Amino acid sequence: MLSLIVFLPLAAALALVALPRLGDAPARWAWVAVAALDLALVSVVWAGYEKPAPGGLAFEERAAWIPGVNSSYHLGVDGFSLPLVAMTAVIFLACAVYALRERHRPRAQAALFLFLQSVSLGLFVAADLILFFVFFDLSIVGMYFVIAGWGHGNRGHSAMKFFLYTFLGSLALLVGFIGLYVAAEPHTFDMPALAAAAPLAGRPLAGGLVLAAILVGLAVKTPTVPFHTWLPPAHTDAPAVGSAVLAGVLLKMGTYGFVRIAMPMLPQAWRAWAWVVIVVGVVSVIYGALVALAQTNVKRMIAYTSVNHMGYIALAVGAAGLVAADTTQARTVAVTGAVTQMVSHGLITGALFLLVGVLHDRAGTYEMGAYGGLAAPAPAFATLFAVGAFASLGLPAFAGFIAEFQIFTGSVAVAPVTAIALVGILVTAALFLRAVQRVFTGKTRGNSVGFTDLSPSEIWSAGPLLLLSLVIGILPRPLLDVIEPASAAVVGLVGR
Amino acid sequence: MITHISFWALAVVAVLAGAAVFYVNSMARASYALAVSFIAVGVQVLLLQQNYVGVVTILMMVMEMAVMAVYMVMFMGMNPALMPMSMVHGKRHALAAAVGSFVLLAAGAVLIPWPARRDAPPADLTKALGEELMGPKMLVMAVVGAVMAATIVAGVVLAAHRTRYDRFGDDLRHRPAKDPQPGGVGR
Amino acid sequence: MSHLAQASLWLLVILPAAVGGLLALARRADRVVVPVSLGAAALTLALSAVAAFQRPSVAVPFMAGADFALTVDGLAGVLVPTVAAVTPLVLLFAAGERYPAPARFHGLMLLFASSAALTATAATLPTLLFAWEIMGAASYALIGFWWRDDDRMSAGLTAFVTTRTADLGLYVAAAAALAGGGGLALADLPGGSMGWRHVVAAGILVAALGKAAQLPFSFWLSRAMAGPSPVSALLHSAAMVAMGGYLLLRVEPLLVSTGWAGTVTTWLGAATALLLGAVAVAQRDLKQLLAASTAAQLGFVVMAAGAGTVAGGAAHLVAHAATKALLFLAAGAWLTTLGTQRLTGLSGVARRWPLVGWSATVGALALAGIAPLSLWATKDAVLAAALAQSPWLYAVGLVASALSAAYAGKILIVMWRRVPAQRRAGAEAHDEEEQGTGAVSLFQQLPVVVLAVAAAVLGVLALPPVQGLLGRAVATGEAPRATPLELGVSAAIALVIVLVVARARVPEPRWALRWLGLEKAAGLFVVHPTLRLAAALARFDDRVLDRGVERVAAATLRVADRSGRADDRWLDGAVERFAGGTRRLGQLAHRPQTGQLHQYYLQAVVVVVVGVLLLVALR
Amino acid sequence: MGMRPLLLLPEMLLFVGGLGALIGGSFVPRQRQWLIRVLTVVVLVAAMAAAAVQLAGPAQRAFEGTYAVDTTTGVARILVAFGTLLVLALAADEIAASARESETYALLLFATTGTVVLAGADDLLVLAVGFLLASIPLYGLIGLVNTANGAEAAMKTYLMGALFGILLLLGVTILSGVTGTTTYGDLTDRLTQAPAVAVAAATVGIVAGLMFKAGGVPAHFWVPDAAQGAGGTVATFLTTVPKIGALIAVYRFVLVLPHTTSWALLVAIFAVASMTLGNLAAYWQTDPRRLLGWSTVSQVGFLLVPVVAAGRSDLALPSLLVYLAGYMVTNIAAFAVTAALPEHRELTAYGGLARRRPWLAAALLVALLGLVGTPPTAVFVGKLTTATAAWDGDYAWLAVVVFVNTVLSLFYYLRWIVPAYRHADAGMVATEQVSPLRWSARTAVVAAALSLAAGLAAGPLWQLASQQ
Amino acid sequence: MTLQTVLLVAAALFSVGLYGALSQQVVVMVMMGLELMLNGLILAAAGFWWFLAPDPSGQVLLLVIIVAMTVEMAMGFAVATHLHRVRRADMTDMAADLSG
Repeated sequence: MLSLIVFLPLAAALALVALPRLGDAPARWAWVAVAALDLALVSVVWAGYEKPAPGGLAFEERAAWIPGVNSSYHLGVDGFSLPLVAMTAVIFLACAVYALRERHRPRAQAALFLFLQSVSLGLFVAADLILFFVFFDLSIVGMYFVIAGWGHGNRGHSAMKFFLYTFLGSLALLVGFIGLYVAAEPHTFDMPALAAAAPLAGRPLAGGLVLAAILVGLAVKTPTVPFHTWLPPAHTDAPAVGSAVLAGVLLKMGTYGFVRIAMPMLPQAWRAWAWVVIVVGVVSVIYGALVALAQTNVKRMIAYTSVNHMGYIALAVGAAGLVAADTTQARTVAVTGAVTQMVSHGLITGALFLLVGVLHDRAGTYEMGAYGGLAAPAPAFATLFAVGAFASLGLPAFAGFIAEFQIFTGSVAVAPVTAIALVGILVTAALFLRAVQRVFTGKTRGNSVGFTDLSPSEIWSAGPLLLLSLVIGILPRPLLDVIEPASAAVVGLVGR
Repeated sequence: MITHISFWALAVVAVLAGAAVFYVNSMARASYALAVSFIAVGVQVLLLQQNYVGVVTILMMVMEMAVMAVYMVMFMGMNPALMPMSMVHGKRHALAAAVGSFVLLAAGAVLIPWPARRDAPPADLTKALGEELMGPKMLVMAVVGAVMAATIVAGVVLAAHRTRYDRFGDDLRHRPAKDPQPGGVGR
Repeated sequence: MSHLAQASLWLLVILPAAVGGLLALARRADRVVVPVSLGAAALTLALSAVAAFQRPSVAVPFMAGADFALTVDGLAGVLVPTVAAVTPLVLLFAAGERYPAPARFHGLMLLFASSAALTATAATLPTLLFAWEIMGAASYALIGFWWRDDDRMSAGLTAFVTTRTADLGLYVAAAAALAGGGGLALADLPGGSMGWRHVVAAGILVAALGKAAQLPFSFWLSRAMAGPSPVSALLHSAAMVAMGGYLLLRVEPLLVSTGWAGTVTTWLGAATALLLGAVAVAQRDLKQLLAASTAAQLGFVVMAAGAGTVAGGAAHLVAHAATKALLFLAAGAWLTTLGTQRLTGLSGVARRWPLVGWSATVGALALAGIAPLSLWATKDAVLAAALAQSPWLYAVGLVASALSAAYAGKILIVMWRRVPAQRRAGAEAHDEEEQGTGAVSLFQQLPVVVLAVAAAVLGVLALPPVQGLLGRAVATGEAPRATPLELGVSAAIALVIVLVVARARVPEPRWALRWLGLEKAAGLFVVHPTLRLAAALARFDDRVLDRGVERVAAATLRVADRSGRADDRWLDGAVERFAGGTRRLGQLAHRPQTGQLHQYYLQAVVVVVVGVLLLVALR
Repeated sequence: MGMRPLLLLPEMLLFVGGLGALIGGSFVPRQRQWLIRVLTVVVLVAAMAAAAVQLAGPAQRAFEGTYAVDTTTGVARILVAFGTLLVLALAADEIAASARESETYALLLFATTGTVVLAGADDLLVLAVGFLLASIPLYGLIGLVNTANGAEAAMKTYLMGALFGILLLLGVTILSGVTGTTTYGDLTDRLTQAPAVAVAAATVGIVAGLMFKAGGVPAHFWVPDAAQGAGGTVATFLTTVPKIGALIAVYRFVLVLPHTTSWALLVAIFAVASMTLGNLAAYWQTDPRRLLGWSTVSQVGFLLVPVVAAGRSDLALPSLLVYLAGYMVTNIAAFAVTAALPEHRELTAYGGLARRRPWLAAALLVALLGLVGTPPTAVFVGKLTTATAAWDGDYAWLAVVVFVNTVLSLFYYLRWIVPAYRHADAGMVATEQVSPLRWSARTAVVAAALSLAAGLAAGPLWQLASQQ
Repeated sequence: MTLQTVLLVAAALFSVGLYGALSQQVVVMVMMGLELMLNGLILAAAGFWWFLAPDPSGQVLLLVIIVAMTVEMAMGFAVATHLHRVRRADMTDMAADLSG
């Protein structure tokens, strides 16, 4: 089942490539259909999901791949991966709908995104480090071509920077993986086995070095300060759908690695270095928010808020490493919040990037100063953007609140000093409201004059994402019921 | 005693002749000097009780130097006797490297605690060599044969710029061969 | 506890939220909007009545360790109907004004009211924070309702960001509650471990002070006047500012349990009542005056919470809600008709529109603390508790109530001032803020009258026998009651001050006129440094942090440039700047490959010799 | 122990096939030399089949223990023959119907034989003659293009080969002198008592000599020159096939050495120097073949990594073989692209290739990203497992160096990919008419696909490589 | 005549040859240098054989060295001829286009 979910888009992509005579419109609709079908399959999995035994996985699939190094084709979902898989499927469907109006090489674009979808889904269900890495690296390649092929502005440069930087990170990650493999007895790349074995326990130096390699790799992809500088140019020059996928899905690969790999497999080192992660998280939160506040380019601003939002996750998972006697519940809450934040940020920021893409599509610029009073000609756009902005700044009734509330209560309860990160949500509020004010309110002027409001495909791509975020914000239980057991399990593992 | 004296004499000849290769100012003389050096070493090998190899060395080298002389006259168009020659580069570096490597090699030769002799030489060395070649080292000799064949092919391919198609036409039916200087094989 | 009651509690929150959300997003609902919204509000009122009597509690699982729980206890039983009652009145009034996009307006108002009701009934910290922040966001949208004015949008932004700053206290409180192990339910907070309990109390206190516009957060309330008058009426009376005071009343046991929080709260409330009273006295704009008075009056509520008289505080809150809603609606009515809200422009308005005028007079007298109107009694209930705590506190409270008499008197004088006939034309032609309509509609008059009645009689809440009932309903402990002497003294002071104000000119010091310079200070010490820091960090990010990466990438791409691609010209600049180490290394790597064979030989020999030496050395 | 010459059937087939090509070529008209090509293909396929049959059997030794016929040799035979087969496809475009076509095939088969002998050598003397047999045809092959650069490249290759051949023989002489034997089996026993300094000197000599065949530091100088100067077919061959034999020979040789010699460090240093120098030097190249030449130098560095772990990690040998297999097809794919577009001697000429020739561009993409080590190509599996082997063999720093160098290498590969995938712009119209050569283009696509497939099917490959 | 003295002479021959290989410009002269190095090698191999291990396989080694010398020389002549014909050059310095 999982294999079908993962490789269905890839098969469709190959079919699209192999049919050069296919018209543009059929290609676009084929993309939508495949993405919808994949989402339906994910729903089936969700419906049939039953909490696996601790350390186990549901819907497990396993086949030998490179038996010599104990690396297998091993798939499975648990409370961490299932929400992300679902989110990935949703975002890619939204992108497919959004791209219904694409005029520039739609067939190739559809194929590329379907490829990316396969890779992303594969990463989240991978239960083997090498398989994980394969998908991790391929996502970089795919995104490179998205930016270089469909971007604008200084896209070659941005794409190259993205590629080099994240590739460097991926290799650091690989070094860490090899360290884990070598330390494990018997040698293996299998994730559940490694989590169960916790290699390198009792070897603080080696454990610290391996963790450092993994952390650097994940931090680049996440990204956290100071490894984030590839993110703003990549977003600024990427197409709207590319940005949505990049922010919505690809960034999660880094944060997912924290809870999937770093924490359960290196508990001792994680505990020893938890403060470093916390500091990086807090700095990312505040720094990302402040730098975002200073931006005049809407898309760049949203990109920096991603740094901020990912900082919350780093903060929470770092706090989960501060093991003390009676904080188990708080740490579990923090980890649950972190995973919720991954889903929430994917939905909300994905929607925001899709919406912001409209600016470039209509007027060719993201500069706030070029707009003003846009709410008059484009009320639907203004409404959706405002909703997205409030969702992103962590307003209750949206998923972001659920995530951030848990992150903060959990983290501050464990480490009170992390309360300074609360400044982040304040600055985020200010910057989003400022952006709304500059672009949408006031006198209608500049590029706003004659601005066409959202088309149905744009509404029906970003809208459902926000709606889903709203649903999660009001009724979080179905999601949290899935995540919480996994969080408790990982907190237990870290506490070993 | 006599072996000692002759060894040292030959050693001096070999090294001096070797040095002369790069000292004399004509390529022909250089090849003669090289031949002398080889012959001296060949005789030394004979002194070391290896008749077959020593003789082979001497014969091979004499032949080779003859070839070299012919080669230089015929192909390079050089007058072996008269061509003054001082074509060196990076002399100082070369000298330093040579001296350095000599010091290292000599130090190794003198200082290394060489093991004791394992066992006595076979009574009939040449026969033993033959048996070795036809026995355990057969593969070596077989490959040497292949090396020879490959050398001939590669050498011809490189050295001869005219091919059979130049001589006999693309369909190999042209008779007689179109050679710049008539005569030779294929007539 | 019947299912009906539980359903009504859910509906109480969900119905206005759902209707409001739909209306706010609906595109073409302008025709049906008024009946729909009024119907929803009325239904909510009915539901609130059911809930107030049945006292239901409901909960669904929400986040780990904390349910989404609503409960109507005695205190909420008083507050929820107040909110539910003020809302339809304000909406009715708004129906009489002609705004663009009425659907959005009514929708947001309903959302606002719903979040207030949810705040009032919230039983756990996450639920509270949930409602609390939505309330803030709704207020932002409402204050900035006329979005074409940048100034109003900025006002909304200020309100939202300022109150959210204070809201961070609730996040901290929630974290501390989680760490304290006592649970996240509001009722359980006093049971948490001692160290964390202090943090919880401090966090909640900060959050409440922010929403209640107490010092030092008061300035946002001044900016919030940029919104439409009905918004102000709801925001000041029942929905947002009141909720700040309400929260403190609700967690009064927690404040008491810490030992210090009660005292601090009391004094902060007293200071606000005093200073913002002075600010109100100095204002020349009716809405600004009313805004400052709100902060000052909420100061009494906060005092009540700190001093331990939940009943008195609740009574004051309810009475103040009626009074302030009334006055704002009156101000709104005059703003619509005359186009101004400056006091000088309102001379003699009570004479021109007597119904509204008399109603407003009742409100102003109540605000002044004139016996036997509502605020007189309720305020004294608070002051009695203050006296029990400290005579100094009582003294401050008395001065503050004198100030309230002064500013209420200021309004009264203006309203009833006779305007000479020759100046009347000039007075009517103000039209500063907006074009006046010159008439007050029936929709506008009806709510004003109803509220005037309420403002007059709600004092019973603080007087026997109702006082006892209320006290038993809302609080566990007995609070000191105001003695007749105290009641008489305060009534006398109020009367004297009003009369003095009528005769003498009120001083309007600049510090008070400008709201103590609070906003300027916030701008100077918080906002501008933050913005400057942000800009500096952004530059740092682009120029320093990015540079290292840029160097490597640019050096790579330089080669493509070198080989003659004109379209890569953008690289040139980057390359000039970042021709770094990699480039040099790359060139260095070429150096051995000279093309000269003897140099290859030499290098190879050297490497081999070094290799031998290395192996020999490492033997 | 015995002769058992039949165990060397693949080698015999190859050599006799070479002779047959040579002799047969004398009798066919110039336009019909494709017959010889067919003959060569048949020979190669037959050799592969014979090797495959023997691979199924147990490990054995032929010719009195001087030649190992085990899994490693079997895999090497198949790889070498298959690589040559792919190279022949390039020849079908480049040298078809040229005057020296059949001689080229003969020399290719001789060199292939020599490479296989190197891989199977279990005796120092066989190693030495295998070295000669693998080297000498190459000098001729490089000089086959009658260009100035070709002649220069042949001269440099020859002189480097001669010098390092002497170093190899020096090492062999010393080892044989101090032990009195040349077979690996006896050497393993006797070297422990031998004077360590002599063993160290001999080790350096032999490893350096084999580095000439592998094309790594310190004998790498000829590689970029030959890659640039020789024809496409030959460049592909000599940067791919001989490495297989040379690296396996190094692997077999270091296993003989006693632990008193820190040979692992020596090999590690050569590895690091090769990969770093190769990567950095590739940085500024504008000629795609020369760039690839330097890239192969760096790849030799990567390929030496599992040798470092020889004897210390079970992964060492299988990872070396898997990497060799992956490297072979990937490198051939990259060279085949350049062979398909012989006029494109500048990187810039590849601008807009993706639009004009999507399949060729895709092959280039897969090949170059594969050389970087991007999953799921075979080189990725190789790089991963070799680095793992090094770490497992207590050379963790080498694993880190491998990945740092991988990042370094990404730069110049991207420099080639980027223009190929850039949108068409002005100035590319001129090159648009050039149509790629058919056989080379097909080879490129097939080899790239194989590279992908080998990565995905790494499991069976691994199992094959690690069977005892 | 001991092993050490034989090896010393061999080392001298080898080093002289190395000097020639490094310093000569003409291809054929470089080849002579290489020959001289092999000459030293022959002497060393013969010395090793006699003094350390008079085993028949040592004689095979000597034959291999001689073969190597011969075939390398043959190839050298071919390469030199080829270079001379294609480039009109007989010195290594004159063939230094390929660099970097």
